Amino acid sequence: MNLAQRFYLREVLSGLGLTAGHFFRNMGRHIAHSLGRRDARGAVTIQYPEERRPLAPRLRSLHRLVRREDGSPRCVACMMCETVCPARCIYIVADEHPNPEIEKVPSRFDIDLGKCVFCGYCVEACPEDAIRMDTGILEFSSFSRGGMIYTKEALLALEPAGPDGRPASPVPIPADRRP
Amino acid sequence: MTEKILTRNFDRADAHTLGAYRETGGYTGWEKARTMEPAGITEEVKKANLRGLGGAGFPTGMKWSFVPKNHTGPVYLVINADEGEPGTFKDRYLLERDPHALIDGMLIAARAVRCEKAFVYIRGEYVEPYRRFAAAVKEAYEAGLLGDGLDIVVHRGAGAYICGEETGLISSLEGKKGWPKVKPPFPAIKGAFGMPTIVNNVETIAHVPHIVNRGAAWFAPGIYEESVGITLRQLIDRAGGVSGNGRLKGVVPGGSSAPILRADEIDVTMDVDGLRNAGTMAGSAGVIVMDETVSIPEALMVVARFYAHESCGQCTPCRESTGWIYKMSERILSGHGRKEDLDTILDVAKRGAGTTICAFYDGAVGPYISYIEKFRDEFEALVTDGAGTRARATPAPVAR
Amino acid sequence: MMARAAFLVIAGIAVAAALALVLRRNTVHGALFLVVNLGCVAALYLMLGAIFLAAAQIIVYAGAIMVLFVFAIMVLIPGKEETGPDPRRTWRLLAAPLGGALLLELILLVVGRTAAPAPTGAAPSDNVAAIGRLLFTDYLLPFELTSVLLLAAMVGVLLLARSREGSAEPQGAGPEASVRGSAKPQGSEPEASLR
Amino acid sequence: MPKLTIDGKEIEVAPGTNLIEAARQLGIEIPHYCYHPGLSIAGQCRLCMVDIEKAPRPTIACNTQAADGMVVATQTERVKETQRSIMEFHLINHPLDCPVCDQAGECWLQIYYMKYGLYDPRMVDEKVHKPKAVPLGPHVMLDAERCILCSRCVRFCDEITGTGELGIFHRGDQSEIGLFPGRDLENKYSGNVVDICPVGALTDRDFRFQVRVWYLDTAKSICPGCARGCNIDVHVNRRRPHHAGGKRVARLKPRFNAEVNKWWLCDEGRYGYGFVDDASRVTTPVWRSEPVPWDTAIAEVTRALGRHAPDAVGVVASPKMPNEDLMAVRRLAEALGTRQVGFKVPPRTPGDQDDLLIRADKNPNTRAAELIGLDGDVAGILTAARSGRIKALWVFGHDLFDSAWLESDVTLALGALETLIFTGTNAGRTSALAHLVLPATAWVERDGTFTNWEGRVQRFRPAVEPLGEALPEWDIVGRVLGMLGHAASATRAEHWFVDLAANVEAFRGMTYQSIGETGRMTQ
Amino acid sequence: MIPESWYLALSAVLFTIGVVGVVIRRNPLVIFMSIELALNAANLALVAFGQRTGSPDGQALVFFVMAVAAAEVAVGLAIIVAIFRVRQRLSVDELSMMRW
Amino acid sequence: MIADLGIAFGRVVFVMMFVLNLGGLLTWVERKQSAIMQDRIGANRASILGLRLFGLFHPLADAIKMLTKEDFRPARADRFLFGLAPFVSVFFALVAFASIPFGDVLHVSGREIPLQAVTLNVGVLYVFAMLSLGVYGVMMAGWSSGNNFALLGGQRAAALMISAEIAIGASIIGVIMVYGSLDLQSIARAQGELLWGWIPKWGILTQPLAFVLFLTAGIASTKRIPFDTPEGESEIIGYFVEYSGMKFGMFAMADFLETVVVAGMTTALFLGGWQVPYLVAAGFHFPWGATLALPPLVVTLLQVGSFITKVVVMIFFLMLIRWTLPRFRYDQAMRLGWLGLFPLSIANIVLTGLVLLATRPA
Repeated sequence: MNLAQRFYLREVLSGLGLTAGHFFRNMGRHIAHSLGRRDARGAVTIQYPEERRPLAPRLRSLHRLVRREDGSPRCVACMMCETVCPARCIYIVADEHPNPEIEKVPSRFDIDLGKCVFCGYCVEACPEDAIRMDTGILEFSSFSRGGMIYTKEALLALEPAGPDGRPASPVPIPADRRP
Repeated sequence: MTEKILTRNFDRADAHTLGAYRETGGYTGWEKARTMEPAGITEEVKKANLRGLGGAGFPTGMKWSFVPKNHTGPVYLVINADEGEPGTFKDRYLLERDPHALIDGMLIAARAVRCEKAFVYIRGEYVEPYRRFAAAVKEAYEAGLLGDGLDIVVHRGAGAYICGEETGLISSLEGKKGWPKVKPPFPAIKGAFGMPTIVNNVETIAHVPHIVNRGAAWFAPGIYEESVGITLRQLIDRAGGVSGNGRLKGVVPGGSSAPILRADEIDVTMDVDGLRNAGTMAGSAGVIVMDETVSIPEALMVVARFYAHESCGQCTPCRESTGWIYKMSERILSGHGRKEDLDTILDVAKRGAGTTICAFYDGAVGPYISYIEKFRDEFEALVTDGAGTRARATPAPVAR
Repeated sequence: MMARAAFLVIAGIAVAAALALVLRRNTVHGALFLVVNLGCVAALYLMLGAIFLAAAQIIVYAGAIMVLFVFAIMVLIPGKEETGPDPRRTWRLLAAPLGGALLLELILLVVGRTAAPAPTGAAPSDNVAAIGRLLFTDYLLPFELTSVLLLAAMVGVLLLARSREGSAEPQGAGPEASVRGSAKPQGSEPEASLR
Repeated sequence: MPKLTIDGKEIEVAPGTNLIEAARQLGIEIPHYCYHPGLSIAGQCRLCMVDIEKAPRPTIACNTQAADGMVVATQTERVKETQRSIMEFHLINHPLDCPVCDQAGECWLQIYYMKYGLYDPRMVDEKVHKPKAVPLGPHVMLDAERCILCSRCVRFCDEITGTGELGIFHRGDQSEIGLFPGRDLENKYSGNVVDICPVGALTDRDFRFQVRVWYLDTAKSICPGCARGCNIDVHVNRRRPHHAGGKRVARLKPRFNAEVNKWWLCDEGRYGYGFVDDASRVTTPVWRSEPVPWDTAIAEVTRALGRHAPDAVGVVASPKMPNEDLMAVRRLAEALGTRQVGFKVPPRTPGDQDDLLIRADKNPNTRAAELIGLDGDVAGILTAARSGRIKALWVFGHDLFDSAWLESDVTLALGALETLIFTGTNAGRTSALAHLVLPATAWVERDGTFTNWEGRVQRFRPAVEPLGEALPEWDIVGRVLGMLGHAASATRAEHWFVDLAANVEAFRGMTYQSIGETGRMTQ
Repeated sequence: MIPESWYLALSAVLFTIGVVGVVIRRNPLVIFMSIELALNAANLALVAFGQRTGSPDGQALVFFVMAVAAAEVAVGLAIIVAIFRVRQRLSVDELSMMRW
Repeated sequence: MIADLGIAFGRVVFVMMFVLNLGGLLTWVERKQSAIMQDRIGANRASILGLRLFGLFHPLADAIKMLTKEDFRPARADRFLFGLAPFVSVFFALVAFASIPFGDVLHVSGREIPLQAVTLNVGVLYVFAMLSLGVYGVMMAGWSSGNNFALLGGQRAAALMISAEIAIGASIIGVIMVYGSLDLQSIARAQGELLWGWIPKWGILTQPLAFVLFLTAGIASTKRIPFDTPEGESEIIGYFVEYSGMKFGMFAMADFLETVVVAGMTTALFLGGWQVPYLVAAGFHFPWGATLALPPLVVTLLQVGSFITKVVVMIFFLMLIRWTLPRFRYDQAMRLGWLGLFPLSIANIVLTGLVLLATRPA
């Protein structure tokens, strides 16, 4: 580098020019927007809770347990998901089913979302297509660890997201936040 | 025209009685055998090269000689009258028309193997043969032929094809499930009730008195009811030609297990070698003739159903592939076949062959393969045409 | 009156800060008290009309010298204060009467001269220009000597602060050099990246 | 001694050895389902095909006896192709429900499919349907669809127990295992059919759905159920504590020992581990109904034992205690100087016995207690206690009420004591009366040795961590000995065994190493 | 107007404190700072005297004092740091040797 | 007397309010400007009664948050200095603005009111002195936290500020030489002169090199990006790691105030201070001869407006730099200060002296 280059002044100025250009262009759009030009948008930001981006169909959101026609879980408590889960956040307890054609059922199926890493392995591993991560629900939080544990009943009550990716069932309220 | 040996009395209405049998030279063989050493009898039968006529064609004399010489316990003679092969009725005629010929042969055979108790295992469906034979045994007891040195127990089967297999028959005789036994040990060493046991076909034993009577030299190959030099076509013609529409489609020359012959292949002699050269076998020599109205896929399905039903279920290859092939053949017939099914049947059939305890499956393989290989166009028409002759309302169920 | 009151307040703070410097064990606190003291002296300079000196006092003393001190103290692990037994405690205690005597002597000296002539006039209003003119005329030689002294000091400090094993390591000059001297010498990567 | 070659390696085997066993001795695996060394040969699965030189086609190895000069190949293309075909036949009607099958993970269909199958499935037709989830007896559940009709279970019931409850019914691909009419699979060894079932057709009703087998850890152990000392594997679940209701010991499986139990284990032993995770377990030292730290408890024991004349102190050891602990008790008795030591408590009902495994003596270590010299008169001790001649009594393991003695006698005897110390795994009526209750580890929580009825010393190993603060008895006794002023150097059970081997003639020369996996006979 | 004697008195007090500090403290840094304190007191006196005479000479002198003090501090601190690096302790009583 | 005091008080209050409010507003400006530069929207959620006002309430919300947060003090901290440090920082940043003039003299009812918080004939030195004392706040904070990382951060900050101030001082000297005064007011006035009759004699034109050097060093002394190695908020850990609540806020505040001071100093020294081109006391006096008479009050308002505008533009520029350039490594910053800015400043002085000598009217 020659001496002039080592001063960086030109590069610094061109950098400043770039950012300043962005600033003034966006500022102009903001002003135009506030003056009534609705199509002028100075920012690419989404106003999250009010505006939502469409979710990708493959997005992994809150789990749900798929139901049979009679409403019972499709899950046969084979423990594949529990075994494959790298976070060990799935807790299944198996029980005998009165119908000998159905080998077993989960008497308990808890997911500790406080531990879950949303890898989707459970969905991959499930031989019965009994667990899916397609609810579109992304907001679940709790004030306690216990509140992050979702039970079989809660997971069974969830519906898949609509075609636009919006949740079709209400966001489950953790136990410790119920009135 | 050759001399009739076994069927010589069939025309007499009272052929099944002791009197009639004696009249035609009955029990002279036995009389002669009583004077012979047991080993001598065996030697004679060996020399005569009497082959088992149940289908496998094992030399009878050799079988007898397998009985351990130093054995001290009882030795059993079991007569296999469980004639289950579809299309075969030869033993039935013997039992019905000439039961004393069997008893005569049994007496000689028992002497040869030093047996004091013999069993006759009669197919459960053979009601009249059983009655006739049981009556003959009673006559023989009354005449003093039996009871003195040999007892005969007549046992009725319960309708299982596999009990025609000698070890399956022994199992059944022992009161067990009619499952063939693993060999070794062979029955001649350790058979029924753990004792040396000789199992022979009815027809085989019925030959024995004649061999003893006339000597081994007389019983040379070629002395049969009909000359074995006759071709299959001549045989069919003599039997009155092809029934139905009269146009021949195929012939199964030796019971259902024998591979089928197409109409253009029937100019073969009916001897063992001739049939073997034609790719089939003499088997029990019951000939099944099919005219052109017969659908070979349907025939295969019927045969497959028979084998699937009759497999004892002991060996895995037989148990599973007979059922599988039946399902496939039925599916093909119903118009839901897939192109690869034909090759799958051929492959499955070939793979299972020779891996089982008994020869049942090997027998089943013959029709499986030959039907498809020789009439493949018929099968392919069903497969490619989709809905064939008997369209099924619901699609074939597939694997869960 | 207000001026006297202001003087008394400032002088009180100055003395208190000076005492705190000497008596407090915590060196960092001491240094900061010295800064307070210096600030007070600068305020007194202001009252005396020496505006330039006041600014210089703050910039040089408080802003540079004392920063250096504080820097050094902080780098030298402030936990290591004067601890442990003091074998010369009695000797040191002698300082109190001695100091008292010195103070007495000085006060006497000052009081003895109170009869001196009154101030001849107010301080020059723009004393910055006056001092500047003085420095570059009458005191030009000392001024230049001072700069030589400073240069010598700078060279000396660089020599002292340079790490022993590092032979020709280029180091930044100035106060930070004495601090960084305790740290590992700068590698040559930054230079390389600048080229 | 026939000498044969298998896969190029020569071996000499005993006459009558079949090819599977001969190959096994060479470390060559020949896959099989129906063959079991403890049962007769059925030759049904047809999987154990090998190529024998000069034979026209592959032959089953299980029914072929090794003959001199035989040349056997297990890896020829023909054999592999045949094995692949047989695997396909085995699986065409087998339900693909591995995820819900309890056998998954230890299923020979899975294992052999991966090793010898790996074909492209061609079966598209409906599989054969058979009864599912049929209880065969108190311990065994049948899923006939999964059955591959190897007939091992049938042969077991025919040949080993001689009870013959099971048979194979129907024929062809409709064949299925079943009970003979009016029978239940309730012989004393019914659990073994689950072990020998190579697939998931017969499952253990006790273990079903409790834990997936891949969560289990295994430790070699000895069944404490009777004096036979059957070799077992203890399967414990330490990775998924929420499974099986928190039970740590998931099941016991027999471990082959030709000299003791062969491949088998009786149901009483197999299902007798329930006390390990029972709610009645004692988990912390209790002194006068208050949980106390071990140091306090040991100090109290020492004080209670030390303040009486030697013969005013009684010790009732237990034949359920391992050798090491019995040796420690002997040392304790010597240290106390008491002669009031015994271990035999007559059971309320005499135990049953048969010719196969089950022994009438339901204690695993009676023989050792006799050899170590603890065989005193327990009834006499109780009498002495009742009359006040014994002030302090230390009872190990026994619930004295669960005996042939009159309950009133026991109550009076124990009630007359100044101090009753109970050491054991589970609480009972004796521990309820005890002033000090010291929790002992169950046998699966520690290591040690048992001496079976014929004098075979066998080693068992820890499978799980001790529950709560429980300690092995040797440690408890050792601590007390330490407090009494004796050098307490034992920090492992093995140290006590060294003491035992050095000082008890019958055990002379034994070490844990020399005991090995199959045990060693006492002299 | 404040009598300059006040300044001188303050200067005297500060100077005394500085001197006492030099004597009683062991930490070379504190001693150093005490010296600065004394220098400052002297400066104050100089300015006060300069005020009295009305000439800026006193201030010029103070300026030089400051410069010298800066140089002194820089060198002195460097020496102290160098010593500390070797000794890991700071006490003038232990610095009786000429080399380290 | 009372009136004088009142006027003096008013001047001080005006400057303080100006600087403080601007500093507070800067937290909003920083967020909003960066957001707009980066195609974002920026803080806009805080609302009062649904009124959001482009996020203008966020500084308020911040203040409330910081005041109500736990004021945590580490166990090993030096209690006194830990509490004092943020105040020292804010104080010196705040008082530095005192001598910067924001207008010419205002004549009100016969009085001459200098539009400057404090009239000081060494104004430049004063600002310089105050900035150099700001180091103490940083060092005290770093040392008193009882945390080695904080101490190291403090050391970094002090070293950086010192090296920056050396460069600041040296670069200002050129300006002082050109305008011949240490008084910021007279420097500002002198910049109203016209070069060759039509070019305003602003510092940026007479001392372009000094302008660049001063601006660079000024940014460095505020410890903001690209010279934020002392703080390195998210990754390096600075001298105020241990601070929370309002004390933390005061350090941030000091940074913003210093930004305002640097902008003010740049304006006063290089951008003509309160000067409006061609505006003299009587009104506009354009070089081509046209004039526009204006009442004195309007002139003063124009001057004050000009000053404020220039400061705001400078702040915008400083923010622009802050959101554009990447951070210097610590050694790079030091190297820049000592081997770049300082020698160049000296060169600038020499050059200026030579030019002045050459152009001195004989």
